[in-house]
Amino acid sequence: MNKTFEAKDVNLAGINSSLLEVNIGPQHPSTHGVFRMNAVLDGEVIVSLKPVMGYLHRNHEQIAENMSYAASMPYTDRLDYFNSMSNNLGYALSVEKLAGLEVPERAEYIRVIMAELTRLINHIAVIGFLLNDLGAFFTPVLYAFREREKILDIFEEISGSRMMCNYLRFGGVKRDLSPAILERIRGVVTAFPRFLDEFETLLTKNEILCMRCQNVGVLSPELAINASITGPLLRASGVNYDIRKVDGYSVYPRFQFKVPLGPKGDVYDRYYVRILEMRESLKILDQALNTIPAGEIMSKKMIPFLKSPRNFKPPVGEAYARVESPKGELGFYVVSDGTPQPWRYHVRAPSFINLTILEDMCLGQKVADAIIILGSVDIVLGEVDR
Amino acid sequence: MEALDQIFVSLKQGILNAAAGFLPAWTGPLLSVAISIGAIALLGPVTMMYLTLLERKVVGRMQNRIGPNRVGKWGVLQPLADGVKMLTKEDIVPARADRLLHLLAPLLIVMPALLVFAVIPFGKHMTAVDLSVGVLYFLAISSTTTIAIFTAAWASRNKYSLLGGMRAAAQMISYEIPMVLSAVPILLASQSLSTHAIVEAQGGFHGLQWFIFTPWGFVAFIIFFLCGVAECNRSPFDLPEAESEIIAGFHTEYSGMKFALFYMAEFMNSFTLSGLATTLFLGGWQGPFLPSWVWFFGKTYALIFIMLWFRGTLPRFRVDQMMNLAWKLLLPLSLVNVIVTGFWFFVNPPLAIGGSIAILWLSGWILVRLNQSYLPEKRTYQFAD
Amino acid sequence: MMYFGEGVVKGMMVTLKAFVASYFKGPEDGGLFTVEYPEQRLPEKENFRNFPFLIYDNTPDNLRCVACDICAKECPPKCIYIVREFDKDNKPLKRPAVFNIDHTVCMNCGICEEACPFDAIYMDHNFEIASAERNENLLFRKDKLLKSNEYFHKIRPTDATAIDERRAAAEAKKKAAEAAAAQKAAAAQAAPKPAAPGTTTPPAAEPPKTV
Amino acid sequence: MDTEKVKADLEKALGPVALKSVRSSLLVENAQDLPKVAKFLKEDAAYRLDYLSSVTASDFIDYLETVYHLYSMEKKTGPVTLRVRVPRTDPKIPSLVSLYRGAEFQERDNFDLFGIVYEGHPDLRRIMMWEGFEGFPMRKDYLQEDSETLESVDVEWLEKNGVKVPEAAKAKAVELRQQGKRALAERRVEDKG
Repeated sequence: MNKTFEAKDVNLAGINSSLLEVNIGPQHPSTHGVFRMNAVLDGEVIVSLKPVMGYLHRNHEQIAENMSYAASMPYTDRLDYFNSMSNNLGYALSVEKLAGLEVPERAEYIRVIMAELTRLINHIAVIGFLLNDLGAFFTPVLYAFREREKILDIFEEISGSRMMCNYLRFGGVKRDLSPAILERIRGVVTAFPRFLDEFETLLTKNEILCMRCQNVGVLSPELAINASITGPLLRASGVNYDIRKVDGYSVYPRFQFKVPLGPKGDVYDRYYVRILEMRESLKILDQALNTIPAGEIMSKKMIPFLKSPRNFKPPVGEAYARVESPKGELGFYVVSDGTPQPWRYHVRAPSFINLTILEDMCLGQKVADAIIILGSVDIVLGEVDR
Repeated sequence: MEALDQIFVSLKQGILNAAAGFLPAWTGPLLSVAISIGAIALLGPVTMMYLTLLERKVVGRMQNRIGPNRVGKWGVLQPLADGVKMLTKEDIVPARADRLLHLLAPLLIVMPALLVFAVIPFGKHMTAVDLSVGVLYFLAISSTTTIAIFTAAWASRNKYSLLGGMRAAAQMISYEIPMVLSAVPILLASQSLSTHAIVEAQGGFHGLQWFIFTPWGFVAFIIFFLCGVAECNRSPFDLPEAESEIIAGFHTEYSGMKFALFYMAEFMNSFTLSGLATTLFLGGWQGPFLPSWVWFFGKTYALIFIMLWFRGTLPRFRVDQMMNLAWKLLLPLSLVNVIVTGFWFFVNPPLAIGGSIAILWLSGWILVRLNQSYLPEKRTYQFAD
Repeated sequence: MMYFGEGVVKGMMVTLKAFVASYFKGPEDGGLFTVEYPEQRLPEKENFRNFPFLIYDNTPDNLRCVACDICAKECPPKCIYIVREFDKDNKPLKRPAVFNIDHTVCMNCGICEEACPFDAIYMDHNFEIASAERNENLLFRKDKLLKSNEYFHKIRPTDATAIDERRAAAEAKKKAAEAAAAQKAAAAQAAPKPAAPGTTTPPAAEPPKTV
Repeated sequence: MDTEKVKADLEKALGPVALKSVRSSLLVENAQDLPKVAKFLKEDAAYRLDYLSSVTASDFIDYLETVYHLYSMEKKTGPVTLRVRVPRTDPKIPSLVSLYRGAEFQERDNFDLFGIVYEGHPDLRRIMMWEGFEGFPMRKDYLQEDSETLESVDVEWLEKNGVKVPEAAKAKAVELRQQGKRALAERRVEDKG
């Protein structure tokens, strides 16, 4: 066990040293956005840590209630602005479930390809930022962003914008993939493993990274399940729960891929599970690119509504659809009252709920550890504050 | 070759002779001292400015980007632009800060950084002050930076700088001891504290008999260089100014020219420490053909490149790991190294080489085993369906 | 993992390789790939969408927009403001007198392009519209928004040609229908008697939808 | 998981529990026995619903509602949706934090935006809004503060900082203070499309 300095060993009764209360954030280089942690420090060791959020709260849910269904699709890009395509996928699935729409085969394959490409972007960016918090001066981030550029170029080619894609529509996708684009995606997918190997030689066996990350911020499986933790954080603690396997939404059951599980659930496992997940995503992308069928990309019922989204009135009722976004379970709960505007629209944000046990993981650790534990939880404030 | 080698010395001599013509005799030594001081006062800040540019270029190239190239041809004027920016930036002093100490700290940190240039042998006969206790002077002066850093941390009355100051005090003191102890074998080998004599002692095989090629010299070089990196708070040990954890550590509340002074001190320290490491281990200005100062600056900049390379690659230690590395690994290893040097000189060669390598290897292996709990663990990851 | 520092050294070899590659290798295999923006530019992608613009055919006042206000209703952040034009004896015309798009509110999502039934509004490629003053310079009025069809062909060739073909086909169909209607009216007017009550006149051609 | 079978099991196990199935979910009529139902579903061998995916509140004009989506990570079985309805005037629902740690932030979020008080929640504070914020933004009858008209507090503050406030605005502020009203924007009638 990596012996960390426990405050209990030394008897501090004699010295009347008071605890140092520090506000880490909301303006701080490594809180990944406007997020504040009220930390009470005993020397370097954290005694208590209260997260404070809400600085980026736009009340996305109330905006969605005053707009038509299709009009809030571009707003879902801005929830977790690192993977706009999987946010779109979650919202599209929930409205399709509500309105009982069928999505043609080719559109389903395109959606899976886009979701997996977004997973690649998110995971390398997260690892890059984690190394930034660890002190590696921007080198891993810039290697990661070099690969991310190639994928963002493809998104720009297809959807028109690099990060705010707004590419999915209810019942299909906005634009078809030309063979040239499919070739370019295949090029990126075949080049990616070579980059991953180079990234691993730079990081995985690096002694300083291992010393800093192993046995830090350990999360037990029971606490993870009880605290509704999902995504790489949960799988790093050894719980086998991946919504692509459990729900089998879209056409995921047709692809063979594995779910990596970590033995200990500390920061190192979260880092390495994300790298293994990227390799699994590459397998899915390979199979999807090989077996993508031809056909149209929009369900017949929805074509008239492309021209006038305001007239799309789903039947009365409610639907809750969830997607395995790179950060965890991203759920959309939509209640319809028959009018073109949803009655209630709620986003189950994985980053928001994964922060519940931030304090439990940070107690007893050092300030430097709290920063990398927050980095390994991988929050994006657009999604936390909605 | 000799003329080129002594070009600076003859230049100074020329100036002195020219000035002697119309100046009274007693001004001679004063003028020579003034010229040396002028050279150092010019060399220090200019090296610092171009080290910042070198760092941004080298680390940039390691990250597949170009680095500054807008100001001047290859960003050559970038340091001037930075300097002007630093001068024109508003100098904010926090309301409840201790104003006097807040002003004093940057001065306290730049003075030792400049004083230390005096004993560095830039080339043959090119040591500003050839002190007989050069190395002792160097180590003594460079250890006063700890006080300056802690003054800066305490004066700016900011929680983050307080944390940074505590870390700086802990780090620099605990890395001072292995650094000094790793210099001891060199002093034993060259029987003198004067940097000039040390470089002379490495003159064999027409300038290639450096101390680093001996087993104890190599181990001492590694320890000395790691401690040197820790002394000037550079990459794997840059905890006092860890920007991702405690914003900018001890110089959080500094801006404008005061911040530039901290920056200058850090880079000048890294230059002088590389200079001293070159003098002690890589034979200073000793080298086969090229002029002596070319050899010195070449080796020093090679060591500086390694420091930049650290900065471009390695993440940072945590406080307790950094302390553990110093007290439980580097210090015992440097003690064993001193003993091995003694063993090396009092035993005839074949046994000396084999024996010292064996002892050093064994002690290194034992120390790493003792710190087993800090070594990376092996992890196996299952793949569930 | 034999030695203590092996992982660190291997990692540093990676950065050294990148450092050396940046001097000798091309952008594809690990070298420098920086595009120095103002001097060099990345090739523009056809589907890139930035702020919307209005299209006119050959003269600015022959614009396609008929002020039907669909895009203003569809726009999620409500950044389009349209006022219809009235002629002298205030009969409404099929032209906008005022057409403002507030570029500080618009998030270039492209929904107005999808919703416009008259192919009047499309997403532009010009992103260099930064200005010192926010209220006046970034509120694009009608004149600033209007751009020619040729410009549309220049920035988005495939889309532009596809749209022109569709419009031309619709035009042709409309002319054919008018010609048929005119010709039928002439025939009906020339020979009214033979129209026996039994034969129901063929259902009038379906009025040409202007979609 | 079809709600009839779940309803039957619950009634068999817990006896007098008023349950009604609403669309595809289970309405717990009386809010107080929500913890009992949740505890049973969590511990019972047949269900093992150990994962509370989301806690969502919504405002249906004449009552406030909270919807719980429960899954089982162990048996990887689908959602069992529980629903609790409380009157608008005094919305009190027993908190599930003692059973599911994951509900902690979500219940605070619902309290902050809807005003539903979750009894037994260890630290029920506003999570999105700042402490001094009044009102519950997500309720259907929430009126935003009208930023154009100045209140007396604003007028004083502006004058203290040397800003000349026009007479009309000052008169409006004084009139508002006499009526004891806040400057609220009327709800812009959104055309229902």
